Amino acid sequence: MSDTLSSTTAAEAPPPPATRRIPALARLRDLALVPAIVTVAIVGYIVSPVFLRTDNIINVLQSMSEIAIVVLAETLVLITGKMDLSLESTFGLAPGIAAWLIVDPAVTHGLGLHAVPGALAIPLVLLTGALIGAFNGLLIVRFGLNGFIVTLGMLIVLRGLLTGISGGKTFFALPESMTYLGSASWLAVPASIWISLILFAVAVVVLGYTRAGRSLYAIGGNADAARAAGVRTDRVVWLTLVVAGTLAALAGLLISGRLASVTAAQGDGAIFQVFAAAVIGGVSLNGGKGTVFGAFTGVLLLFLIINVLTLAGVPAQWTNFLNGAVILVALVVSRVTGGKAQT
Amino acid sequence: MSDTLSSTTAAEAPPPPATRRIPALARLRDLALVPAIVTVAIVGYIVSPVFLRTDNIINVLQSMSEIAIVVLAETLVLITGKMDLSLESTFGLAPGIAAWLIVDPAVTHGLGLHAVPGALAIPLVLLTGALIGAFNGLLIVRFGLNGFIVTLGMLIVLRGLLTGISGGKTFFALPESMTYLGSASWLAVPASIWISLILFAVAVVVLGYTRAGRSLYAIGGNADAARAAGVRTDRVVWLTLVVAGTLAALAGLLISGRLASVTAAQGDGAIFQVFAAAVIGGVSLNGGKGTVFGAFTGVLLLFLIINVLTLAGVPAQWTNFLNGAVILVALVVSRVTGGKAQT
Amino acid sequence: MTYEEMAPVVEAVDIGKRFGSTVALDRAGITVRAGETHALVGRNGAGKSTLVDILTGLQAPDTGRVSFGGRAAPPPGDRDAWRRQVACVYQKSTIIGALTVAENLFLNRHDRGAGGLIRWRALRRSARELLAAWSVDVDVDQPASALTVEQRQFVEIARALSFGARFIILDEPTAQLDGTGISRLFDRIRALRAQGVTFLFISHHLQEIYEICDVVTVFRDARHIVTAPVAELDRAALVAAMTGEDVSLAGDTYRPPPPADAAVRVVVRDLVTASGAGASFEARTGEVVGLAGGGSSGKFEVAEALVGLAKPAGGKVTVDGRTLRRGSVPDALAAGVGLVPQDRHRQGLVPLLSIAENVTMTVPGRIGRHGLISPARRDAIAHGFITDLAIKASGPHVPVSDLSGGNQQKVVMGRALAGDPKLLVLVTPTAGVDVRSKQTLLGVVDQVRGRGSVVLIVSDELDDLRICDRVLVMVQGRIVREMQAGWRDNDLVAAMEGVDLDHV
Amino acid sequence: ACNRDSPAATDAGAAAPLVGVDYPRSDTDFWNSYIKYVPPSAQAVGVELKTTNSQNDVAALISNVQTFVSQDVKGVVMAPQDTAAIAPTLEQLATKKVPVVTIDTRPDTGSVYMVVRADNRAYGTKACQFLGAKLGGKGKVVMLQGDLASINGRDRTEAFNDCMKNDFPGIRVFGEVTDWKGDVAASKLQTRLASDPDVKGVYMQSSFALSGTLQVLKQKGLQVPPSDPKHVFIVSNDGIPEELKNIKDGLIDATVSQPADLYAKYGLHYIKAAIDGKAFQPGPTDHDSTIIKVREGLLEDQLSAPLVTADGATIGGEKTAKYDDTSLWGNNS
Ligand SMILES: Nc1ncnc2c1ncn2[C@@H]1O[C@H](COP(=O)(O)OP(=O)(O)OP(=O)(O)O)[C@@H](O)[C@H]1O
Ligand SMILES: Nc1ncnc2c1ncn2[C@@H]1O[C@H](COP(=O)(O)OP(=O)(O)OP(=O)(O)O)[C@@H](O)[C@H]1O
Ligand SMILES: [Mg+2]
Ligand SMILES: [Mg+2]
Repeated sequence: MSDTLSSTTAAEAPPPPATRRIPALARLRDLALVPAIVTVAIVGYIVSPVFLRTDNIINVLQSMSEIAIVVLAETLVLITGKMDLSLESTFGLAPGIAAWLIVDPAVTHGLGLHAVPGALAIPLVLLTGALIGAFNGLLIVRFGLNGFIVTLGMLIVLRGLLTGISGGKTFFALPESMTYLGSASWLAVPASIWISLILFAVAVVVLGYTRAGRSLYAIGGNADAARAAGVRTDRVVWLTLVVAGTLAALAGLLISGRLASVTAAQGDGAIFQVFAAAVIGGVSLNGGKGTVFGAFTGVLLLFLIINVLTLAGVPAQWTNFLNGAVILVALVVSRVTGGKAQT
Repeated sequence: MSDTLSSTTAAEAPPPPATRRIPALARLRDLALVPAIVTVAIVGYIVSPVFLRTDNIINVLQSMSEIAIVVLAETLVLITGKMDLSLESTFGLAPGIAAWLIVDPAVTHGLGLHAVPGALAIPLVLLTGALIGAFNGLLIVRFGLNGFIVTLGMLIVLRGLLTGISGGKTFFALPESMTYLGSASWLAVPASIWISLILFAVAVVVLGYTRAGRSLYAIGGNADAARAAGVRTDRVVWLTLVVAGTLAALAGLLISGRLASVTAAQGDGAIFQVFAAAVIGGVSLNGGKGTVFGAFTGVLLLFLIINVLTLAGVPAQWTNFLNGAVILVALVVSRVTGGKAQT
Repeated sequence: MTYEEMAPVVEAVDIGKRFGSTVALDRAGITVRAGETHALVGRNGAGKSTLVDILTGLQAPDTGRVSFGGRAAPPPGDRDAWRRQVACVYQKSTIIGALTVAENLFLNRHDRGAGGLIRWRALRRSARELLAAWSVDVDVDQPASALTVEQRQFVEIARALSFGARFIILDEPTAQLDGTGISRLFDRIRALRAQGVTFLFISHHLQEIYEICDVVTVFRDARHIVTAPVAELDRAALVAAMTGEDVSLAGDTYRPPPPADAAVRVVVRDLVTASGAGASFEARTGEVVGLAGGGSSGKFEVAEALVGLAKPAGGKVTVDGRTLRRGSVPDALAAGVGLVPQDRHRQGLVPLLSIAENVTMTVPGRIGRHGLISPARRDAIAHGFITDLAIKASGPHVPVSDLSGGNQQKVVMGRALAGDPKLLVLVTPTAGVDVRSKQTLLGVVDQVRGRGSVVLIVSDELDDLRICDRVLVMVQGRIVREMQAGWRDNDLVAAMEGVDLDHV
Repeated sequence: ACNRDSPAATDAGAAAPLVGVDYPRSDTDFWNSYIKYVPPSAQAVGVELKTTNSQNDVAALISNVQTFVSQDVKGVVMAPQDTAAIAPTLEQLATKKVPVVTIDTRPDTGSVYMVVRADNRAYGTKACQFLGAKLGGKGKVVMLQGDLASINGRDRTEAFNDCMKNDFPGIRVFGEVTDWKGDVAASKLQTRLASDPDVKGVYMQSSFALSGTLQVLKQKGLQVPPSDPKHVFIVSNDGIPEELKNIKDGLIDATVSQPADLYAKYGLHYIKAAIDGKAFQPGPTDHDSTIIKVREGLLEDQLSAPLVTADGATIGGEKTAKYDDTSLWGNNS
């Protein structure tokens, strides 16, 4: 058969000019939700001219800012091909632990330990989030447990822990250090909006333009291949879980600051919305696909819809139905604009 | 060195006698939760001797029977590699629709339409479930939308629909046809226990020993290969979703019968428990892996744990925490007994 | 400098590795010296790929040690250190479909600029240059999932060879390449060898070993059997070392063509694929027809359209007078068509299911009645195939994912045969199959033809095509020539490339 | 403005002030009754209505209030289920000079124009007095609690436990958390009846557990008239029509009627008064209730929430209402 090898003389067909079609499409995919967002904005304006007023827009951005950060965290985890359901509990527990350790039972009818100075609040919140992420990582990466079910268990345990330490009550009289970020305004815009936008911007750069960021995609796309290419997959996944936990804790801190309290139910049920936003924004649950910017448009779309429904004064019993219906329609729209079957 | 070559005359090592080791192992995997169940039973007996009394066992079996049927439905869907979150809403909506059409507003202070005779209740419930499944199938199979997010949207829409038609109120005064199955006893054992056990038995046979059942595994394991082998994958997935919807509707009928009412929140949040049971029971979220029997042990374990915690009179604020902690421990135990990393 | 004096680039000693009850390597070893091109051969499941995984640090051996240039191998976690020692093209694809071709080429070694940020423009340019050097003509910005099997293989090869590594392992790099591709690869290997790069080369094509390798190591049943310069080991001796028996390799398999008055069983009339390729031909009882052609000749598309895997744009296929429904695999199966698809990992196997389930997947009717399955009958059928096709497995219950590459291929073959097909379509049936098993598989083709069925072999592998009664040669979507058995290799190769030697 | 949910908007004219009402949730019988009563009450007092629904989520409530502010409402009526987290919002509304009336709950900090609520602690105490009296001060009772994170539920739990400890120390209480879910309540009750078959009383903190409880008793053969020693005394809470019907049929023994209609009526009454610049003082009102001053800047109108029984007897020194009393909202819906 060696003759096969020697007789290959025919020239290859010349390569077609390297077209730019695909990346353009890929970028378009990021923008898949823009038509839907514009539609909602127009409908919103028709429903009520208030919709496009600056204070309403700021209201929408502020009310989505904390969840948006959780969506960002979940997006990172999803890109590596894992899931973290426990983020919704971290969102409540991390500020809850800090409040528990800090607040003075004399002021709050017996809640809290007053064991730690208020100045440590922020590091405490972030550390709690990071530790939860690290523990998830331990069970998932080291023990090889299934991520969905580990984090589902953790969701219940952490929520139960918050109920346990608070006795189901609400922590209030939080120190200034815990409320500042969630309630301050910088340049007439709430700090939480700035923080969420900055975090998204940083994530866009990290995921698009650093090796570490790209390795998340590689792991999510094909973990074996990533390992073969020299990515320390275990370490990266673990680190991603820690970062996600920390981000969720920060988001929890912001909302606690905004509400000047930590309820035992903080974040309860939020994970549904988080997944909906990420997936509508084009992030794949199978890993390796999706962008931070897309996820952002996903949250934005959901919150705009909620805002329009609120402005429209939809009858109370039908809000949920409409909310869900609009999500489905948004999905179908993004399917049509995106063009590809979703995975 | 050529002697090496000539001396290699020994025929191929005869293939080792076809051992039954692997299937035995596979069966063992099915039994992975049995040690955990036995442990819980022993702990339960120590906590309260009531635990092993017949009426308590029947109590546990009855309270798990409806959710178990939903777990069965979800297991079928998971094996094909899809997900159906909307089952929890079907669980509430299907009997809700029937109640809405049937009950007499004169008796219930304005709720209901009284448009359909009570005798049609059961077909109506099942038909509603089947239609919901078919609609999910339409969006997932025909339109190629992502199953997780479609059914998440449907979860919200269907729950909203139930709130809408009921105005958030509870349907009482259900016809006998709706309450019979959920409240009757056959041979001194509640009918719902019989029904769930029979459904599981049927599913064991169908999934293990029929062409249709095995095709679910083939699709979940590798849809392309299944298609190339002549399996009508789209049709099978669609049918599975319809069957799952119907089963969830039946489960909803049973619980409505047991509680003699349909609340607007029926099934709310149950999907977490359903997933936990299925995955603890060894069903893979990636499709193609897991058995119906395993899923059954998963539900059983969860409900035994809840029962023990109730009997132990755990302080209210710590129940959830313990519940989650025990799930995590069960996971780790089943990982150790199962031996393989979970996926 | 004699052979023994050259420093070993890599030395693996006493390596043992088990997977559950399977012994993949049993005190096996290998020594590769600087500058040589070292062949590693052995039958399917002999443990070659497992050794590759161990030599590249993807798996840790249970026993034994690996050293590079006399120093102990890096710890398992230190991937960068491993990658400095050795580059590799694995047997299993390591392409990430969701990422662009460019990024796949430079995965985890992206070109970085200020602030450690990736310079995509520069990266894309390097990617284009790299692929241009291999004459692979693809848009580097498209996702790698859009590539053909062969293009994907080239991306892997180009990547491994672009590290600047001094030691490169190639695990069956040629299994997915056509003739021109192989020669391009070999030219490159020769050039690198001239620069002193060392290769470990695995292939089931023995002539390739003789063509470019200096030294050959043979593994059999997880053990090291022999290492010798290729010149000292002729083909028969090599095969004997691999199989452990003295077999005479297939002699002349030429048999007379079926009588001209044999009944026509398969008619393909004006079949046009979605991509525009077309074919028309007929085949008679007991006839083996080859469908040959180069990389983009359209032969695979025609095969897929024929069996219903892809919906044809036009034309019709008739088997024993029954016209197949377009684009319907179930209908094709019902009409008695069996298929070995090109991409066996994607379309051939359900890895989590057992051999028995995979083999019987297309024939539910044969293993039970009324939709009920009889496990005993299923296992019996699977047992038959395990024996007939010499599948190396401990029984019908072994999940296909635990089999070696070649054995998985045999399972796919078993699946195609399970329905006693009237028309058997085999796409590159022997890719990745060892010499001995190749004979077994082609022997099976003989049996099938003996029963009067038609066999269509879609391949550019001359060994596969040699057993055909005639070969239809496709070029650019058209059948351009028909060659009766007895063709000369050069003629067929020339025909596949659209060159007619007789008329030049 | 475009509002489809306000019948008041059509005929109240442009002069009517705009009021925002946030509904706390729409998936319980009680709150849905409230939702139903709001528009007619708005029409009655002459305000134009904007409504939102915060689905039991305080973050949504805050966002909804922002929306009200954007729409220039003159007053806000809300029922914050989380009494601590609402403080920053109240502050914000105060700086914008928008008066607030809260329904059902009292904010932990901050000031509002008026709190309209029934005393949830009183619910628990009334239920305890009823069961204590009927059981003769000894035996076992099961309390089907809601969700620990619910303030109203916790008030009922604590009051019930305190009252039992102080007044009926011979009664043992099993508290079961049910997350406000009927099936959870039913199976916990069933478990408790298996371990302690001599349970003689059930206090369910909301009507969510009503029919499940009845089914469990029916299955256990415990659905017998009060005269039978096997009878299990049941006290429910809310006062929905089904409960009144069940009292009539002898299936349950008592319920606390939460005044859904009065919540709506006086919520809007007080917000209109606030917009009109009126001021109230502590003391008895014209509608059979008392306004108390809880702390500086916080007045509370404690509407009466009668215990409803089959016979209207006096329990623990307090009069109860008979199930067919036409003043009960459950008999008028
Ligand atoms: N992950 C695994 N789990 C279980 N068994 C395995 C695994 N990987 C390999 N094996 C087994 O180890 C043996 C050696 O496999 P290996 O892939 O090394 O063979 P090979 O020589 O590369 O064969 P081929 O030529 O077919 O590629 C085979 O019997 C195979 O079934
Ligand atoms: N993973 C990726 N693969 C390919 N392109 C990417 C990736 N991530 C980001 N990019 C694209 O790279 C671009 C930034 O790099 P660069 O400045 O080279 O872009 P460009 O000017 O569009 O490139 P060119 O014009 O050379 O094609 C962005 O437009 C971004 O969309
Ligand atoms: Mg191999
Ligand atoms: Mg191979």
